[in-house]
Amino acid sequence: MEYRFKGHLVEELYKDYRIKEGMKACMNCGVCTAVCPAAEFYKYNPKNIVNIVARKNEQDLEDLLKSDTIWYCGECMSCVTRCPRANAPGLVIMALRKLSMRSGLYMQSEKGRQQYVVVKDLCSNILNYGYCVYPRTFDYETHKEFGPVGKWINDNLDDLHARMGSNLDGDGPGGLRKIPKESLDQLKNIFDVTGATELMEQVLGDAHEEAVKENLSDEEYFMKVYTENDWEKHLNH
Amino acid sequence: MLPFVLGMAFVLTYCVVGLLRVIAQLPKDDRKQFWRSLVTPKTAWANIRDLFGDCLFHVKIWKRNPVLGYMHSAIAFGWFMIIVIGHIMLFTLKPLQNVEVQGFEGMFTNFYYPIFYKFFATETPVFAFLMDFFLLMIISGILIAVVKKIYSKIVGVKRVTKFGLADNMIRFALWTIFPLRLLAEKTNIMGFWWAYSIDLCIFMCMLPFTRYMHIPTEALFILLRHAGLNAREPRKGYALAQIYSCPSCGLCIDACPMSVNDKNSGNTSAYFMKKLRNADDAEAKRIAETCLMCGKCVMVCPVSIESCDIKFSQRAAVPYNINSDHSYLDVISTETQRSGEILSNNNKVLYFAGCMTQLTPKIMRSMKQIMESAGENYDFMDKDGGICCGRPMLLSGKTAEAQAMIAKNTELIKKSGAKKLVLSCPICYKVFKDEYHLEGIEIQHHTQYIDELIKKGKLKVNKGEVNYVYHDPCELGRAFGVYDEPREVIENVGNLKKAKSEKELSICCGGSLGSFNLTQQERDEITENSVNDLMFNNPEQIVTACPLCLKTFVRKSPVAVKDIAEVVVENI
Amino acid sequence: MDFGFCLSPSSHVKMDTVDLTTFNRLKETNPDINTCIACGSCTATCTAGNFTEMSFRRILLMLQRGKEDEAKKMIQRCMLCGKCTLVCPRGINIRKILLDITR
Amino acid sequence: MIIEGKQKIWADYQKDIPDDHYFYVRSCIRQAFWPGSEVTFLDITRNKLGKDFYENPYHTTCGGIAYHSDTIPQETAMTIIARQFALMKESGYENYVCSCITSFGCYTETLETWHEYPELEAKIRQYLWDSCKKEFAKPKYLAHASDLIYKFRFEIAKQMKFPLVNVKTGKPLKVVEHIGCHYSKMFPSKGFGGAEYPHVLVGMIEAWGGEVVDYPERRQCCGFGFRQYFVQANRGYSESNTHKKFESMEPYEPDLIITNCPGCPYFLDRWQYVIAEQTGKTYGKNGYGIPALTYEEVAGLVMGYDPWDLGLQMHQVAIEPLLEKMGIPYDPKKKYQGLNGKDLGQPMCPSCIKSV
Amino acid sequence: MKENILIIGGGAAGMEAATQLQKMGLTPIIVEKSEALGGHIAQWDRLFPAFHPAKDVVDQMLEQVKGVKTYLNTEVADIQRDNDGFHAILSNNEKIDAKAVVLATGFDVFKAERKQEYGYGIYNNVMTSVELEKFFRTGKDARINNPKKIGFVHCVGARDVKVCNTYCSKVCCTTALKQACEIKEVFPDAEVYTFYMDLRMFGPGYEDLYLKTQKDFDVKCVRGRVCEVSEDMDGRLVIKAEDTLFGKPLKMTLDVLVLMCSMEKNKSIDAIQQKLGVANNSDGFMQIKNMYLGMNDTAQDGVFVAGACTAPKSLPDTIGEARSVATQVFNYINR
Repeated sequence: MEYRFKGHLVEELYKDYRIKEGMKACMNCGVCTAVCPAAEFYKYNPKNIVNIVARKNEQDLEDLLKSDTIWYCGECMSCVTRCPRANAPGLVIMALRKLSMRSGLYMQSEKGRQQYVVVKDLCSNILNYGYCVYPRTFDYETHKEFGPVGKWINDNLDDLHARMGSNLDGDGPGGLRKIPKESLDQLKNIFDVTGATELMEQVLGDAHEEAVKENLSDEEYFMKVYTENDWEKHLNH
Repeated sequence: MLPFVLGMAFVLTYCVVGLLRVIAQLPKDDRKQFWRSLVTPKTAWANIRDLFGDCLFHVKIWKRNPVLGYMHSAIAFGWFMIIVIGHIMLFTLKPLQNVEVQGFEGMFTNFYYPIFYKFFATETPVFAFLMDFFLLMIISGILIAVVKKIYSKIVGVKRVTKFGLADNMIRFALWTIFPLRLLAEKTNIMGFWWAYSIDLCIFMCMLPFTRYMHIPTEALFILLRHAGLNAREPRKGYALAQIYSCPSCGLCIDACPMSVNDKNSGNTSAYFMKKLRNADDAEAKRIAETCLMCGKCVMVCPVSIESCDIKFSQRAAVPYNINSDHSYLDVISTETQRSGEILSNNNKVLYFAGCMTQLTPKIMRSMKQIMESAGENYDFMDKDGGICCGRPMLLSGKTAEAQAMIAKNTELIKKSGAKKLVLSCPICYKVFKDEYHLEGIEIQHHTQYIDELIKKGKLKVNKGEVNYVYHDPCELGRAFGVYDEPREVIENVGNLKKAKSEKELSICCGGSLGSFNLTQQERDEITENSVNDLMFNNPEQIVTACPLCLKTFVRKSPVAVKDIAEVVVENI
Repeated sequence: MDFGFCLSPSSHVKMDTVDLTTFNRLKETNPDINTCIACGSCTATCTAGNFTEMSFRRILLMLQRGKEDEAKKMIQRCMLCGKCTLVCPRGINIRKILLDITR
Repeated sequence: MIIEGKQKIWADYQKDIPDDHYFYVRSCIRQAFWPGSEVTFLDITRNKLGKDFYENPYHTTCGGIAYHSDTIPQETAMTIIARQFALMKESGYENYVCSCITSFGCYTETLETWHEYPELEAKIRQYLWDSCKKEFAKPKYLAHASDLIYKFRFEIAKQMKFPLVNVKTGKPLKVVEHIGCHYSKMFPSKGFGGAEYPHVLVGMIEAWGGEVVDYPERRQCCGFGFRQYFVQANRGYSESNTHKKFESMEPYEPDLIITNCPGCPYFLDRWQYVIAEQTGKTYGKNGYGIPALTYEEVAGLVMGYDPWDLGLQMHQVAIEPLLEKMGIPYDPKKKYQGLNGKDLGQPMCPSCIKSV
Repeated sequence: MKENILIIGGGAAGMEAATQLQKMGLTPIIVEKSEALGGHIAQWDRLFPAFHPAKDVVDQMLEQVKGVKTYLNTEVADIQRDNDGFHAILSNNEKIDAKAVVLATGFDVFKAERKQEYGYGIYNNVMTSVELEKFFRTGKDARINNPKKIGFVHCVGARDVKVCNTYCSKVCCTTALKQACEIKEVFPDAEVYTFYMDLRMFGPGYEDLYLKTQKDFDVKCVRGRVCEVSEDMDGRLVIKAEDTLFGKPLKMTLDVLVLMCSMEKNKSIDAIQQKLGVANNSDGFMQIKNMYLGMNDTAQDGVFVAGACTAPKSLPDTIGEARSVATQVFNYINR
């Protein structure tokens, strides 16, 4: 897939405040990698990412944005604490991910394509309910780790939240209350004004296009991306 | 007479068994080739020539060192003549003197009669003179040997082989045979005759277990060698014949560049052969892997033992736990053709710089300039790094692995459509010449190529004032006898001074890929020695024709070291 | 129950349990092996490295970090051309070590 | 372990926050998974301690989870935050407290970034005006809800009924503290005790009679990893991180894990179940797990709240062994009941880890 | 002509400057706040690169400085300047008039507890390089109990924005390797690791020391900064770092961890320094006039500096500077 972004990737990346904040000079000491949970369980090394970004080479950056690599980070920000040069590899990753999505390059990696799942779930939750996480959208079948208790909670959602004192879908204050329409409208406006809507629509559009190409329905494509896992390839032996 | 007969019987049996064993161990094809060579007139003549020339007259030692040559041929030829004359006397005088014995006993007496001739009969004066003459000749040889043993430098030998007890004993036995015979003949005292006979017995019984086994084996070895065989296993067949043919004379010790450090003179071929003979596998392996493979020991060997080949087979005999995997080479050509800009058909000359030349880019640059000045239609095969020629792999005894590279390079070269392949590295040159099958493509080392360009008038050079000395790279000089072309090239561009040791006697630079074990310090010692040898006539620059020699000499040379191509470029 | 995922192995080099048998064996015959300063000259000049990941510096590290299998796999790429030995600033006899690893 | 060394650091990292009059914002995850915790927090602060914690019904998510899942741009997240600040201003508050650690990290990051790049603040101000016609004021004080429980820990201790002590042995319970990564890892000075030896939970444990367990992987992330959990294919990462922590804490035989991030107790709880299902291993005694509770739940327990009012039945790891150790009375029948004793049935029993 | 020169600090720089000034016919006066001359170097056991006993050097310097008027346990409490020169009041209320002042106040060792993730002062078996040196001198340290695995962490408090020290402390690399060899001499069976980022072997014989460390002492140098230390059940230390040359995170358990603490400017002189009008540079050390030709000069005439008060320095550097400051002072007095 050719990518939609026509500008200069390096230049664009360096406009991001998270690069300004998180990208000073690296001395390759490796503390970020040593503490990084993703470096332990994925083929991932934050130090290398910082080095590629610091190199400001268009081709290297493009390769990076196309790769699975930038999607391994869990954004725990442990790296930020210890860097002796006050870099923030975690923030650098966030800027890279944004550019990868904007440019469309994220569609070229397995882990990048997963953004469809995350965008679809989280953005619709925010816009529909005003929350990132909303319990009525929980599906036990795709979240077996909820465990028997989680399934029981799902099955008795209204009763349990009433029991616990939540104001589930109610008016006024309280946990899980219904967010008033004007607030939801404001969130939608914020999305429109700040570029979130555009980004979301791009991701949903890319996914739809890909689904059509693969002869899948959007739902089938969603499940494919949600479960597809070339496990060995991502490990860091 | 009994001791002699026993000894003789033993040694003959041993030799026959040994002969059969060697022949049995030969691979089937080799054996066939051997039989055929015996009846082929050309090889048969060579056999006869060398049997006399080498075994009796030791022509090669004569060439190397006349004193030693005399010593060896005096003993060998003298003894041979005594035996021959003894037999002539037997057949000419026996009937006259009525000492005929019939039947089985007769055969037996014919056998020992000549050896103890004087004990049984008297000679005619002519024969007596001849016998005494050769006996004295032998004794003169032995005298030299004794002197050499006591003080080797008198006869021009710095280092001699150090022997064990058995070798020393048999040597003493050999030395005493002829004085005893002389004494016995002149005094005719029974005791001396017995001593003579027992001495002969001792000599012959010990023979198979000592270096003197080379006396009978060498004859077989000459035959095998002329059959054109190669050693394929370090301890069997042809190699076995060579092992037993090594007289441990020690000529290779002084020749070996490693001997510059006394500690390393134990790593020379004489000892290698000895370790093989004594089945000391660990040491044989170590020495084989320490050797620089410069081939000088082969060059000086009076018996022409191909010790480098045996070392090769020794290296190949070491088992590897990891097999090489060069499958990535396949991808290279088909996908990227990284190893060169593959040529269109009208290009005639393909230049392969090789790995080592990649480390000396000025050679590459010079070659480019030379080819351009000569208006050659050329191209580089490995401008951005190529595939190794395979020689180092071969040197490590990994023949099959080397073939992977050879095949890939062959494919690339053939695809190029070039008519000529020029190499600036003798290491590559050696393997391209020996192992590659590039029919229709002329393979030249750049010394030959430049020489040809100058001779054809394509390349115009000026004669400068600089005094050069030329170092012969082992894999160009000794391996292929390319001695004259580089010298002619240099004489075209400057003055050529002589080194102390030249051509086939040139001393390895010390950098050879042949050795695995030598430390940098040990290599440096060799290099220093080699540089000193080159500096004999105070040249202003050292010229070589091998990137590895160049890199090696630069470390230790007091004057500039250059590749022949650079020197030529400086004088275009 | 199939959850659709499972535990991933840790990539940490666990120095407490790393097996150094091969490295120590090599060290006995090649004491120079300790003196590598990881300058990368061997890797930069490597003929096989031009086409593959081959890097002697990394092979040494692999052996010290318990990745002997990886090291042996990488060695398969080597063409034994010896350039690495020539360029090593510490004079390590690399070709010898490479051969020693293979047997 | 030299405790004086830690005490010195704790003394150095004390942040100045008021103890009253807060604009309270909820956590998406906490209200969804641990609804009893926020209820308990407000009950303790408002009713037991008599403080003013105001909740504005118009506040929404801060967008932090979406931001850290890289689904919305930084500007979007900042504008949502600016809107929350505007609501605070409109409600007449200056002190801002959030229930979520991801939110706390986002608020801190936003304020620090604005401080560094005022032009970005101006841009966000414009975005907020364009989208919501609102104007915001930055809070005077920013706190996480656990900061306040930390601050009130001694007052809570005064009302304590069940200290963190094993009633059978009389020995303090061994408690593992787990700090949410975004609490102080990005800005160490913003957390009580800093980034390396945070005191926020340790202070509670000590004040309530427990013994703190410091184990090698203490500082490690629970493994949430945002997109690493939301996509099923990535969950092995999340599970592996929790697994690493439990392997490291196991030899210390902790009785309880206390957390200040809403997500961590969920993962530390549920991954124990998954690990048990997949490997057969459990980390508590007798086939039980180690309960991973929120600080509100622990505060509620020590103050004598009914475990089922706190919502401890919503944990997969059985809580009963802990209640028994602490001597807290409970009615097993009520565990799975709704309002007014409504029978809600019972969860299935997992095949490995004990649930009752 | 006898002129008083006030030298603040009786370490290597102060002692050597005094010795030279006295030879030049001037009257140096040393004011030393501690109870003995010698400074940090007197606490050291052996010196890199050749393992020379520090005591030898200190004793020689003490011998040479014998005739110099010295105040021990004394600080400069106040100092004024007028046209006659400097007038100092010492903490013992004595007054000293001097024509010139030499600041030779040296350095403080970085407080290792500031680098919290290394757990100095929290985990029992974490110690500093200074404490290890003391162990070499006295043979006593409760933390060192026949250790099997020992680690050294370079750049503790140096090259680190997080502790506000961005400079390299110069001598720690060489010291670490020296100490690694020494600990290996004491415990030959122990495994010794150093965690470095760059090994800055800048002086004569230092690279040889590095080679020796690798070859003869089998010290394992790992390139990577230790990122965190924690304690396990047995009180051993679990450290994490990235083996950056290998590109993988690395974890190991150690019995003792030694922190190579950097040099920071000795801040006890700050008040006097301010009175003299000598500023600090961005690293917090005293500002010199010129890095190449004015390394002993400050912005103030008559106020000179020598040794580690202007930057981290090795002993030979310091002695060289002490000698050069003497020349500068001499020229100043005879201007």
